[in-house]
Amino acid sequence: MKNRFLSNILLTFIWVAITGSFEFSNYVFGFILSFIILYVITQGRGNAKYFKIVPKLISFVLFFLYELLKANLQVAYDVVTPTFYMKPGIVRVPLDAETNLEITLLANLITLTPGTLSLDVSDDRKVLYVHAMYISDKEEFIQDIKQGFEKRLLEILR
Amino acid sequence: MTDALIIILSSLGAIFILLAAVGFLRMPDTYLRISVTTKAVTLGVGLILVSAAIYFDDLSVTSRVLAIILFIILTAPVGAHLIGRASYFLGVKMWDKSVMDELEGKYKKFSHKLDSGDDLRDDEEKEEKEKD
Amino acid sequence: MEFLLAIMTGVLYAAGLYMMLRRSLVKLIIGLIMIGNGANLLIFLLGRITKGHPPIISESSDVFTEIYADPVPQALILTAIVISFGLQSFAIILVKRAYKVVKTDDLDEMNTTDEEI
Amino acid sequence: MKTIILRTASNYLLPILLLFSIFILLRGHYLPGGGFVGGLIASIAFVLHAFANGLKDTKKLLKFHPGFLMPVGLSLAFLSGLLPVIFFDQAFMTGLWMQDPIPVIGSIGTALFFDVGVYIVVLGVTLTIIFTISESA
Amino acid sequence: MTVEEYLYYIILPILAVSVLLVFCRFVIGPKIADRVVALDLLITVGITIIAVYSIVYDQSTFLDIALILGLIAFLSTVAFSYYLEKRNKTKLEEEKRKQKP
Amino acid sequence: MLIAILIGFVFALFLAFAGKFFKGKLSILISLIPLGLFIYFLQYIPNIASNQIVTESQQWIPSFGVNLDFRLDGLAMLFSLMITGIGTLVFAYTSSYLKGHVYLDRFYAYLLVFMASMLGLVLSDNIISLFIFWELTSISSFFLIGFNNTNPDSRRSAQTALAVTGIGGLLFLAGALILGSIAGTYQISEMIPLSEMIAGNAHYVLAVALIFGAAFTKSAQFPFHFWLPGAMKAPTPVSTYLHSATMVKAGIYLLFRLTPVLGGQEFWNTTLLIVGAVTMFYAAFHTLFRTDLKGILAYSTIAALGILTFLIGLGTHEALLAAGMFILVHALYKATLFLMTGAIDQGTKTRDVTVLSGLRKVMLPIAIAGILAAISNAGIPPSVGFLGKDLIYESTLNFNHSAIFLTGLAVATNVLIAYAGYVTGVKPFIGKLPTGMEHVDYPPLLIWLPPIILGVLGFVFGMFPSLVQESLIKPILTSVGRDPSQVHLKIWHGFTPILGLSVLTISLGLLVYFLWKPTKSKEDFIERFEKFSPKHILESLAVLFEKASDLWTRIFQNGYLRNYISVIIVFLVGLVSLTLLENTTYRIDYSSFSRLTIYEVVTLAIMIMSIGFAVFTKSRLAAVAATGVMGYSICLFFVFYSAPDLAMTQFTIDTLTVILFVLVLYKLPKYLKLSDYKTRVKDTVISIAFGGLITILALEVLAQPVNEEISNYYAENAYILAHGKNVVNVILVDFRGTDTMVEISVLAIAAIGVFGLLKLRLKSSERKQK
Amino acid sequence: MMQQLLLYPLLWQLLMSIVLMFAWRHINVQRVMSITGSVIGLILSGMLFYKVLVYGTQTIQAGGWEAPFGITFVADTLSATLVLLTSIAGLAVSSFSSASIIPARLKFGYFAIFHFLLLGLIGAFLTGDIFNLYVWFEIIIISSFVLITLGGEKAQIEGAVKYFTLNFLASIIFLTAIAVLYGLAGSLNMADLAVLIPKIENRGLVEVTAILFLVGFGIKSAVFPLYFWLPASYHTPPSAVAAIFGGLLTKVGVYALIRVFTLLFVDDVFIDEVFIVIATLTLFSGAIGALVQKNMRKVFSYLIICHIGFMIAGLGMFTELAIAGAIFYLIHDIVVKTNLFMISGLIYRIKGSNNIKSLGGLYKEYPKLSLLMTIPFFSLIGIPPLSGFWPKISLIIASFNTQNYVVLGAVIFASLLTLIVMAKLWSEVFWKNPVDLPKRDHFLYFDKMTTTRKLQMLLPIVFLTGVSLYIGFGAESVQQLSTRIAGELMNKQQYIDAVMPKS
Ligand code: NA
Ligand code: NA
Repeated sequence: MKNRFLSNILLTFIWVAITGSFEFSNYVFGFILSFIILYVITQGRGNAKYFKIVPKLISFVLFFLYELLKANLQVAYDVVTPTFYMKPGIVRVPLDAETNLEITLLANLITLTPGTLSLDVSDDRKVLYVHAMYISDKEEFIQDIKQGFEKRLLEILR
Repeated sequence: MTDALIIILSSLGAIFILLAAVGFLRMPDTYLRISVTTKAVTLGVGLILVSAAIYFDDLSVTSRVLAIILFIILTAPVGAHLIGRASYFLGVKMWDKSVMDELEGKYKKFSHKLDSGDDLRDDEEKEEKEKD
Repeated sequence: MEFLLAIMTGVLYAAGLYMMLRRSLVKLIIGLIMIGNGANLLIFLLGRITKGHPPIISESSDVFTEIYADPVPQALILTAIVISFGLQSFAIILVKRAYKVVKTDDLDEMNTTDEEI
Repeated sequence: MKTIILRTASNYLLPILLLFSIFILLRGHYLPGGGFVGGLIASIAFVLHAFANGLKDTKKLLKFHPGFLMPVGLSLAFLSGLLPVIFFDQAFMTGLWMQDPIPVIGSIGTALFFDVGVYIVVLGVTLTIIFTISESA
Repeated sequence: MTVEEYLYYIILPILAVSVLLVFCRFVIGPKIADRVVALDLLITVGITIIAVYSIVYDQSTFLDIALILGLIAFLSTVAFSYYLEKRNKTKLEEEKRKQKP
Repeated sequence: MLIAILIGFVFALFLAFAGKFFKGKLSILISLIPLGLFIYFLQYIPNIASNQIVTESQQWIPSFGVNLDFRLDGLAMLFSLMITGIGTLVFAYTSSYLKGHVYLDRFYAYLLVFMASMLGLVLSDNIISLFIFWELTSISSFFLIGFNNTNPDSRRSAQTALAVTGIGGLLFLAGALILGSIAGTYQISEMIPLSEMIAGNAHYVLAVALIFGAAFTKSAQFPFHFWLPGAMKAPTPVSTYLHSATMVKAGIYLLFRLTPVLGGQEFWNTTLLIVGAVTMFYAAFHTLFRTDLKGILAYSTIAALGILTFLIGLGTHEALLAAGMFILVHALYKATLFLMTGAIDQGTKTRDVTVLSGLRKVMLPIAIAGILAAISNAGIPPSVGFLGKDLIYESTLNFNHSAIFLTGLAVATNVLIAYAGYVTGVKPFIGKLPTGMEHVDYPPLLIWLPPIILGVLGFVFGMFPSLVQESLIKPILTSVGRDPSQVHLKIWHGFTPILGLSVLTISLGLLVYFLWKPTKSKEDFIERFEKFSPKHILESLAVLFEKASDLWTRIFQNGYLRNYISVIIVFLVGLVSLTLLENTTYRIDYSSFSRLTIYEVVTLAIMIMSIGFAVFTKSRLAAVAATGVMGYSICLFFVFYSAPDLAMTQFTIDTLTVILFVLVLYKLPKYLKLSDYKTRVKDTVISIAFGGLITILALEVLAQPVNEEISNYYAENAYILAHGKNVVNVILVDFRGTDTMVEISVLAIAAIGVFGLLKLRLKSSERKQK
Repeated sequence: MMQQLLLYPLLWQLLMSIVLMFAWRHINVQRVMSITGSVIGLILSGMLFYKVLVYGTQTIQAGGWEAPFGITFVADTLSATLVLLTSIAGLAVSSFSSASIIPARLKFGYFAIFHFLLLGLIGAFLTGDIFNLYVWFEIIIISSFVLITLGGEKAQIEGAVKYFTLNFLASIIFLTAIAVLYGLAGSLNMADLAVLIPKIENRGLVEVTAILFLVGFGIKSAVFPLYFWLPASYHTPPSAVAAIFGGLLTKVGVYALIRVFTLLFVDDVFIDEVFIVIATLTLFSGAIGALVQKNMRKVFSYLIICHIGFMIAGLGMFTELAIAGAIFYLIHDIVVKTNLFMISGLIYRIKGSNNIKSLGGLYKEYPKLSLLMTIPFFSLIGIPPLSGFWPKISLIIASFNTQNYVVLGAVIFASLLTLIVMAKLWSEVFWKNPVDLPKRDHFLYFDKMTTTRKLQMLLPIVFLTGVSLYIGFGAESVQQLSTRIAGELMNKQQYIDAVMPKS
């Protein structure tokens, strides 16, 4: 119930955002519209908590932007210079994330960071296979992900 | 002031995109190319779109720009994941200086089920043998 | 620029035709798509082109206050594009069906209806 | 395709794309967009869902065969063209408009219903085509 | 130099060059996957070109196109991946069928 | 008269539905129709004799000037009486001859149709309605010849006859229409006063040649005569009625009828003379080599028709008189001979003249009829045949040029015709009855009475020529615009050269009959020359033509789609370049073009490269991807050139197309064989020509001034009248909303089609149920 | 409401199609609806025809936008006649389909598509807008694609690939022509274009545009050397489909040629010469093609091509008489060709084959039916006074008057070969002894059908035979109609005035 309600609100906001018209009537219209769409598409979906996450969310976004920029520069340097300093490979990263949303978000964030690419998640959801450009030390690489992205993400989502 | 901001942001964006393009061209294997591009471009697109938002300075434009960025952040990694995964199925070789491949042999040949590596039995082969 | 676009249109027609003359059904359809795009581009070009002024009346006025692109060719092309989409999808499915019943996508092997007099 | 990542993403993209498609539909009379593009985007939303979750799930979602949308949309478009003939003895497809525009959507008239009809037809058509192919793939 | 001119004379050319570079990869390939990624990338860069173009001609309308591109560009990637996976399966099945007798 | 003609058609139709009642004994009742008509026409004899022409006019299709104008004059009277009179006898004969035949009703229906058409033909004054009936006689002849339709020979003969008379019919149509155009009327009677004007027209020869084509084919003139012997496959009543007495004379009738309109010109006379002469001699000569009764009669009929043509060609007063008389004479004796043949055939089951003899012992009435006819045929007095022959010689002898030669020819022909008469009418009845024929059934009344009547009539008219002189023969001359006052038919003219010729003919005929015995080996001998005969030559030509047709058809319809496309494009490019080369001044107005920018150039470059890539790649998927790139570049162009709606639609549709391709492609095999180098070069040339043409065309058009009235109207009224600001969308849903309505229907149809194409699996039982 | 009568035949077909789509799987409902609907459609077309005949050319501006800004629908006598004929053929084929099309096909939207096809035809005949004409053409070709592939057998697919490609090519050429025309004149309304085109200075370009139209429509009307798609495909679909194709599809191409070349591009000697050459070669190729075929429906296919030559010849000679001849032939041909393909379908139901070699004995087994069939056969040949004969009078006189002796020869040649071909056909199919064909399992032979189904197959044939008899014996009224049409066509000003009344 709560979940659906929240999605509904979220979609209403998206509607208002993309229409770019902020009258009250537009909120109502968007709400009705989202309600209809949710009705059409509803199938069971996991629950999530929606409070106490705002501060964490902000710091997470900042962290992500920092990582993004850093990694981008690293890759950029490698691209511009004639020789490659890469040590690429596919690493098996065990997961703490459990739900679909957690896993997906984590995987996507890893992919968005330059130098790493989430290739796939094992069918039992225990392992994420990541292709990475710079693997100087495998364990360290795994820990970086687990302590960095995964930990912060799970804090927000759980 | 806004002009300067636009110029800086768009220049940064353009440079990131150019770098991504160069990287895409230069990288030695498919996975690296996927890896390099998804993000550099995401960043570049984001920056340029933001400069557009600043230029028009209009709420509806801004919200649209944010929507675009959101969509790209949402979809780009998924696409990268899909095509990377598909390449692996197809047996696209990794760069010969690659240091490891922990995914090797983990995909089931026909069902494309992916093993976590904890249980090394190959169900599929077993099934095959039982059938014969 | 019109000059180059005219050449471009010609290239689309030529390439489309060349693809239609191949033996593969898939190439044939790609050729159809190309030539269709060529026709659309031709309508667009011959309706005369205008840069950066879409035929959309600004929010603040009831009529156009500055120059605008001719909307008619655009509407025609839109119709043509959508119709071509219908035809194309049908054609693509035809490939599938053809492969199923004729067991090939080689056009040279699809001539029994002409052969048996 | 069996991938959690795509499946999860598509579940979130579906409503967003649908909303967006309606947005594109409704503003078509004033800004770029309209029934065609709207309908195409809506169908793309479902196609994406089908890629990620398999056709069965998507069909379950829809609750009826997409082909049914075609006559529905055609009827809507047809009736909006016929309205002026039946009630006002005006030519087929003559636009009828309500006096005052309403917020968000703008003027309400037969042209709008027509465009909605187009949207529905395009959605029905695209889904029918793609679902049929996938099923017999 | 105005912002518009800067974008027109500096940024657009850079983006154009990037597009060309990406296209080179599209032509070179060598794998289908490379081409698919190149296609995706071309569209994404296309979004930026449209964005810059909308500034240059002061037409925010064009951003709507960018919006649509952003939304559905990755669908072709999905489709191609689907294709590759399916074809691979079909091929393997055929090989299996051939081996059996 | 219209009613008289229609009766035949109406009864034929009636028979089609109620035929089962007339298959048995009642069938004799059908003879009452021609009999009634015969009496009907007889009642006009006084009118005709007193030079009154009976006319009747009925509007039909005035737009074409086609009216049912009927005109009963001497010529028409002669033919009408022949048609109905001989018709009565043939109808009666048939009811016995084909007794118990399952399709007797159909046979009568055809005969009725024929009779009615033939009546219409001779009575029509309008040349188009004459043509209509003319065609109907050909058609009924087709059905009658093919009456024994399970026999392949019958079918082939029917087709040949139809083909030959069909050609003639079409030539006739053309000739008639041209004649009508020249004369300004289709009424033959109205053309007569215009004959000089017509002869002076530049197209006189064309019109006459076409009409000759019609007459020669219908009346079996050399070299189109061959269908007639083939037509003998038809049951004997048909041979009697159509192929000797009436239908074959339609061509003669036409020539006769048109003599006052077209005759008297050198082209007319010479052609007819030559054709007639060749025909009569050729056919008469051929009678020597036939052993089949019907075969001999067929050739002698052709010879007679040749004589008629020849006489009309002479065109003199005497010749026309002779022709008129000979028509009657020939009809009487030839019909008798055919009916006799039928009786013999039915009784003995053979028509082989080498076998038949002594039949007088078993079928005396038939023998009498045969001998009467043979006498008339040979021109022995006091038969009417003598009168006919007399008139022929009179006309040849009195002809100004080469009288001797023409007379000689006539004599030779008549000798051979006389021979044919002896062989068919006398030989089967005299001598010893072969063993096995003793028990031949005595012919029933309806079989022997009709020939006897005809045979006797031949003598009655011969002995009392006044019976026909005023009522029939004189009016014939009148109807072709000649003065009949000089005509005095009588048997005895005194000892004249003509009498000498007659005696010569009769005796030479007898001589030939006694010296020359028709045998199989002689028939075989002449068969050897068959390959030089017109029939064979034309048949070989027909075969050759069919082969050529086959070749031509296969060359064009060769099954290769790419060839079809090439031909179409080459045709288009050829035509367009022809025009462009001739008419256009090349002017490209660069100044009006917009500036080049780098992003446009790059987009263009990418587009061209992706096209090239799509064309040359060996991977199907890469081609699809390249097509996608191409589409996306076009999308960018739409953005650059102010078409956001287009850009959006193009983009979404391209993506969807890629998806569709992908869903279909993975099941397909790899690209197979490539075409060879030569083909590729050829295709490249065609493609470049096509593309180049489009480019030139585009540039030329761009140099033309623009008319913006319509787009201005849309722009001005889009918001004010149609309440929308996106003008493109307003056009789509309002100004040109109908386009869109249709367009979504197109989409819906495509979807239904796809659905059906993939979901509908016919079971094997349904597969062939078209 | 009667003000809108012009569009009613059109709207009615659209309504039918939509309603039939709703009735998707209920094939019996569809059968009844299609036949009843076709009757109503015929009545509406008849009313329109009558109105045009009495009151002259009717126009409607769709959407209320006056010409040349909106889309104009125009019913002059030609259009009204063709709409009427479409409805006549439509009714016949609708009934024929309901008996002869197997349920499997009916379950996949056969009737809906069929009425869409009729919609497209009627729309094409009525529209006064060149782009709108393109759109109607598209609806025609897509529905014909669907009908031709419905069931998707091997032969069908092979035929369809060619049919599809070449018709698509035709559409593209048509579209190209529209592009050039719009670029030159800036208008799409045909009446407006008729005013604008003569003012264009660059006549060369106008001529090129004309050629593009000629080739585009030429492909659709299957003239030499553009007809290849027709013999490759027309014998593959079910007979009912072939009937509507054979009767109407190529004719809509001919109609477009007539419309465009009497309204937009007139007085062009070169084009007229091209028409003459094309017509001659079409008559020739079609006739000799028919001569060598062994399949009844292929024979008819080639005869379609051949007889298109008559109409094109009439157009090429471009005199009132010649055009009247072409129009008369068009009217006759629609009825007769539809009927012939239905007859071939009936024969297929009776015998289970359409191969001439394996047919025979029909005359013996079905004498009355054979008699019935002779009428369309003879009409086709042009045995006077049946329908095919009359137009030849106009054509021959016209070719004589314009001194096109080659055309005259070709007309005679084609008529002769038609005669020979049909005589051969008659002899083989009707006269020859029946060939023992193996009885097919599960094949619904004609004699096994219920009486209702039999009637549904026979009545349309009787109906069309009646119509062709009327055309033959009532040739006066048809000729008057044709002359009136030709007069209207030769005087384009009346069309222009009807669409854009001078104010
Ligand atoms: Na449209
Ligand atoms: Na729009």
